[in-house]
Amino acid sequence: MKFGVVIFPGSNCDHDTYYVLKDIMKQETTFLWHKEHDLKNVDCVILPGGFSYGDYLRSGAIAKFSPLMLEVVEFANKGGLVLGICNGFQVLLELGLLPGAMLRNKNLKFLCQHVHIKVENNKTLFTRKGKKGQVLKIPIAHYEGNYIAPPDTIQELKANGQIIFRYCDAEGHLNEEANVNGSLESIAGLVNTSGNIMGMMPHPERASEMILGSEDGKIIFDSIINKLV
Amino acid sequence: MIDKKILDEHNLTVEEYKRIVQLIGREPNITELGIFSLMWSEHCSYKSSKMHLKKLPVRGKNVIQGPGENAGIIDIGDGMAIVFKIESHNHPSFIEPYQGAATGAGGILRDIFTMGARPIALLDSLRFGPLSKPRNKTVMEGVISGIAGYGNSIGVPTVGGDVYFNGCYSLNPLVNVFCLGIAEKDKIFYAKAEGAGNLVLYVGSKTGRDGIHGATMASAEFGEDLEQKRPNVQVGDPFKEKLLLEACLEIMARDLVVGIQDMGAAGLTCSTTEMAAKSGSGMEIDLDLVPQREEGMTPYEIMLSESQERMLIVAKKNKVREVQEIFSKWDLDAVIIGHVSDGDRLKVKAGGETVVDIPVDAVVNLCPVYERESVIPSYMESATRLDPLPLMENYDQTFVKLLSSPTLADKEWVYRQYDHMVQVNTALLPGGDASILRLKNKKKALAVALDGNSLYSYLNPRTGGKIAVAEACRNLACVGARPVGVTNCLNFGNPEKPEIMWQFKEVIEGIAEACKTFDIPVTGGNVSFYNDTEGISIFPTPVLGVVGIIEDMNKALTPGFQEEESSVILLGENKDELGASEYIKHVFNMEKGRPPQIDLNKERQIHEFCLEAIALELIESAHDVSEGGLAVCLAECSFFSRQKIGFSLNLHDDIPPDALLFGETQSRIVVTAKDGNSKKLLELAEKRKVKATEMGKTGGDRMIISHLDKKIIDVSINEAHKAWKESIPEVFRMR
Amino acid sequence: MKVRILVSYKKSILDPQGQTVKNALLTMGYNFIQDVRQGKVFELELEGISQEEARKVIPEISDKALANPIIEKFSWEIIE
Amino acid sequence: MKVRILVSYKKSILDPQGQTVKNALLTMGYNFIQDVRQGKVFELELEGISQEEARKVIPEISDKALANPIIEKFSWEIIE
Ligand SMILES: Nc1ncnc2c1ncn2[C@@H]1O[C@H](COP(=O)(O)OP(=O)(O)O)[C@@H](O)[C@H]1O
Ligand SMILES: [Mg+2]
Repeated sequence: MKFGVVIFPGSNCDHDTYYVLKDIMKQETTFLWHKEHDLKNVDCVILPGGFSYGDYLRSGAIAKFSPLMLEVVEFANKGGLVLGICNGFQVLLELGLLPGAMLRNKNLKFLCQHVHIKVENNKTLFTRKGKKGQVLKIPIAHYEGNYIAPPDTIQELKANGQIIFRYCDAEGHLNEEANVNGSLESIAGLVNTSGNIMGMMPHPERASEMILGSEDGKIIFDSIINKLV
Repeated sequence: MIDKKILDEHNLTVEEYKRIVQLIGREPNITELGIFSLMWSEHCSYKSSKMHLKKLPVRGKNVIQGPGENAGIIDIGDGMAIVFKIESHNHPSFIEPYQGAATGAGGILRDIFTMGARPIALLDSLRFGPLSKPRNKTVMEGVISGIAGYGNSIGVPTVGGDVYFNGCYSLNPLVNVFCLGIAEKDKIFYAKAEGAGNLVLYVGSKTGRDGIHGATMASAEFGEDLEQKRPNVQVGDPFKEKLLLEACLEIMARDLVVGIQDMGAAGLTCSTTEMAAKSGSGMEIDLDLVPQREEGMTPYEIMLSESQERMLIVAKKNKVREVQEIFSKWDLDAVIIGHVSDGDRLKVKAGGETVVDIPVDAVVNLCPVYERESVIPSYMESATRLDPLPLMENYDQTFVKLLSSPTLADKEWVYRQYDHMVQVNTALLPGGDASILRLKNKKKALAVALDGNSLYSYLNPRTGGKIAVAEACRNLACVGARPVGVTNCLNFGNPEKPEIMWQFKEVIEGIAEACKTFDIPVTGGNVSFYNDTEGISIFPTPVLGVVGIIEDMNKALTPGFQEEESSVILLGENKDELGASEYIKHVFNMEKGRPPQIDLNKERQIHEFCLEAIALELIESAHDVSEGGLAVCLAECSFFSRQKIGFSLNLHDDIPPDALLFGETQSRIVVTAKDGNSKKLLELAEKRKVKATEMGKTGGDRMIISHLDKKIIDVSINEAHKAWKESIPEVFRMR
Repeated sequence: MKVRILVSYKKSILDPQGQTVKNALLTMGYNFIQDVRQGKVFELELEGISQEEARKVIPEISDKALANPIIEKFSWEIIE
Repeated sequence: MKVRILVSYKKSILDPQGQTVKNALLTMGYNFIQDVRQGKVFELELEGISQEEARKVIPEISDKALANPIIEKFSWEIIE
């Protein structure tokens, strides 16, 4: 399975994601430069975390105009696998590949901490290695992760099972305190209707080795990899 | 022409001016005067501190670069080197907390990647006035979001630091930022400008009228006329710096660079003159070629501007194209502004005319050095006297109250705003004694700690200096790391006041003695004088940053209790020392007494013992006793344990209970050991002549301390934890 | 030509930043403050483009880049 | 009464956000863009205060709370 990790100016989890895919998950992995028009035949495109273009306008707002995004959109529309992590999720929202938008965290501060998220739907290419209702411990690190979408969109998301992860407490209960950034419906991760594009705020690449406190993030990478096995 | 008024504006004395005239053989023009004023400012020339800094030990077998470059470098084996340094950004952070702190982080990051190292960690040492004053809250909130704003964006984790609160920082907060980078040992770059004919490239942001006279501002006291002296504080651009970082590391990896220097305080002036002086070369630049953000800038302004996110690069002529291509890939311009020349002069042209022509050596190296007068401060005698304090029946309430003192309380509110995990190396998250950074695919790991208690230094500067080093090293020992190098940031008042100079001398001598005893080289640092506002000086505040190596990452320890029924053992000795403690400060509102004494050899023995016990896997947790004393140390061991394990201890020391619980006697570490190991540990301690006392056992959900069989503390963990955890967030809670 | 574009959250979206400013001002004693909304302002300097063209292109730029239509609205004017 | 306050960096201060937006717009082909400055806008709803009082208090609020006069400037108007 070949992964491509996109580098935007200001991406800063690009190396982390590359390292985990290559050294921990032992997958063929390559960087994709935002100015090029070449996806290098990858099977899965990852839009990594960071501050593309400083997030100066809005998170992800400028990255969506990168030349490479034309190819990414085409790839995605043809059913290619795309995973957006944190800033990558924000780019997917800006691109309209996933519905909704992000507001500042409810306490108006950047938040970096381990959180728990619950697998709401394990029948996707990104979560098939997890169990429904399973609680994963994965860190978040963002300023704008407070998910919002119009009520009818939320209805659709629910009806289609597009909500993949929700913030919860260690026991898997949803509550206001566990929903650290204030997201609607405690949403931490989404897929599109065809199930080939996922965005998530937590960083699975930061939870792929026990030395960093959790390996739960590997479930996501394992799910993706298993697709072609 | 140049008169006394102009000299005053440039913070130069008449004698210094005479020396300039003598050195260049004529009267300088205003641009040249500006250049001298910057480079001869306290901030750049270290004219008041140089004589004393010489006392610090700088040699060691693994030192690749000691003081004198942008950062210090230590060889850590396997072809790798660590590059680290700490810097202050105190004045700007008071004027504009967010941008002041942000550009502070930006500056120290540049110092590290300028040398060819990828920054892997930031730590910040912060000092604020009490949070009861709204202004102090605003400053703290701004400073923390500023560091977060810069560090998070550029993708370097802020993995630790410290925060203290004291009235002396109300008008003069301290913001010291430490950065650690990793480089290949044989790919290190210096601020050199060798080889006549090589080209000088300017990269990064355009030059504006930013912070003109920032360095001279950092060299003068703030007074009522603050308003006028207020310079343009710079606005940081972490995005631009991220591009600079990647582009610089890329050209360095490809070996296209002769020398490189960031433009921090003193901008083009500093980078051109220093690079030339270090290589015994000259340099010629043309200011018309310098990218400018504003119109009509004079040569004076361009040379003195402190615009951020800029670098000066010297490249071989035939490599310039390649350098420019790489910068352009990262959307940056690299503009040729001049060349290296034979001789020893900096020649600057503007509008076709020569506007500066001066010998670089005079600018960089020939600033007068002062041995300023020093005298023992008059406060010392009365401040170090402490009358006996009333004893209490039990200390439950006092203990909980002390845990909520902002200086001791949980700092998660702070570090949660910092991305402390990016780069996936942070093996021990902030909150513990030292931060641990694993090295990918290596058994070895790095540990870093910052320390500096200014109340100790106020009441006994020499001891304060020693303790700052000792405590940082003790923190490293607790996680299993051996110190390999030290950097330090010395924050003091106005050195022209003899009492301040005395504090400074004493602190340095204390630091020097400790570093010698522990056998660790000082590889660099920073001095920040003139931390006074309206005539009031801050407490002398040395901040020590120590980096250590953990040989086997799998053996690294954390402070939290690991399981129930383990023996809780104290390494070291309890003494009757309550002076300068957080207890008397927070509970009795006094900043008095003698700070704890320290025997450096004993201290070292304790560190060695702790390291040995860790290597032999005899202990399962370790936490050092510092501010708040033994009781607070133990509480933290419970708070840091995953299951919030309590303890029940009985102490037999023949000292009053308040000193026993809250005294800050040095050279103590609390460790835990499983049943089978505790005996072995005690035996080993006896062999090593280290005092070790089994105090009791972990377990339960209460924290119980008895003294001579009488309970003096019995508190539920939940209650104590809440006080500790909620104290700072409570202050900032949104209404 | 100089154009000013104001971008702010739609009415239906809670504006916590504005709320925080409001609370701060109330704490400072400005108790006549009923509400605060915070937004962004962009000032664009244009050259080589007519007013008419600007009238077409500014809404386009705003809609495509400066504002996120899911949560934000914008207004604009030519100021010079 | 409704008041609008615009806060932006002084002209001499670097505006990284504006610069980045400008570059993005240029890359998108809007090459008539000479400069972009980005700032903040606050809309305050006031009650129980006269226009005259507002004229005194709004600059005060702006100076003290909404802008840092060292790097920022502000302007304001009554819009309703
Ligand atoms: N307290 C100190 N201890 C040891 N070295 C110091 C200290 N303060 C400054 N130095 C050294 O003096 C040199 C000049 O420092 P500085 O002017 O701050 O460098 P820069 O401006 O490049 O950051 C540096 O090499 C620094 O490490
Ligand atoms: Mg430097």
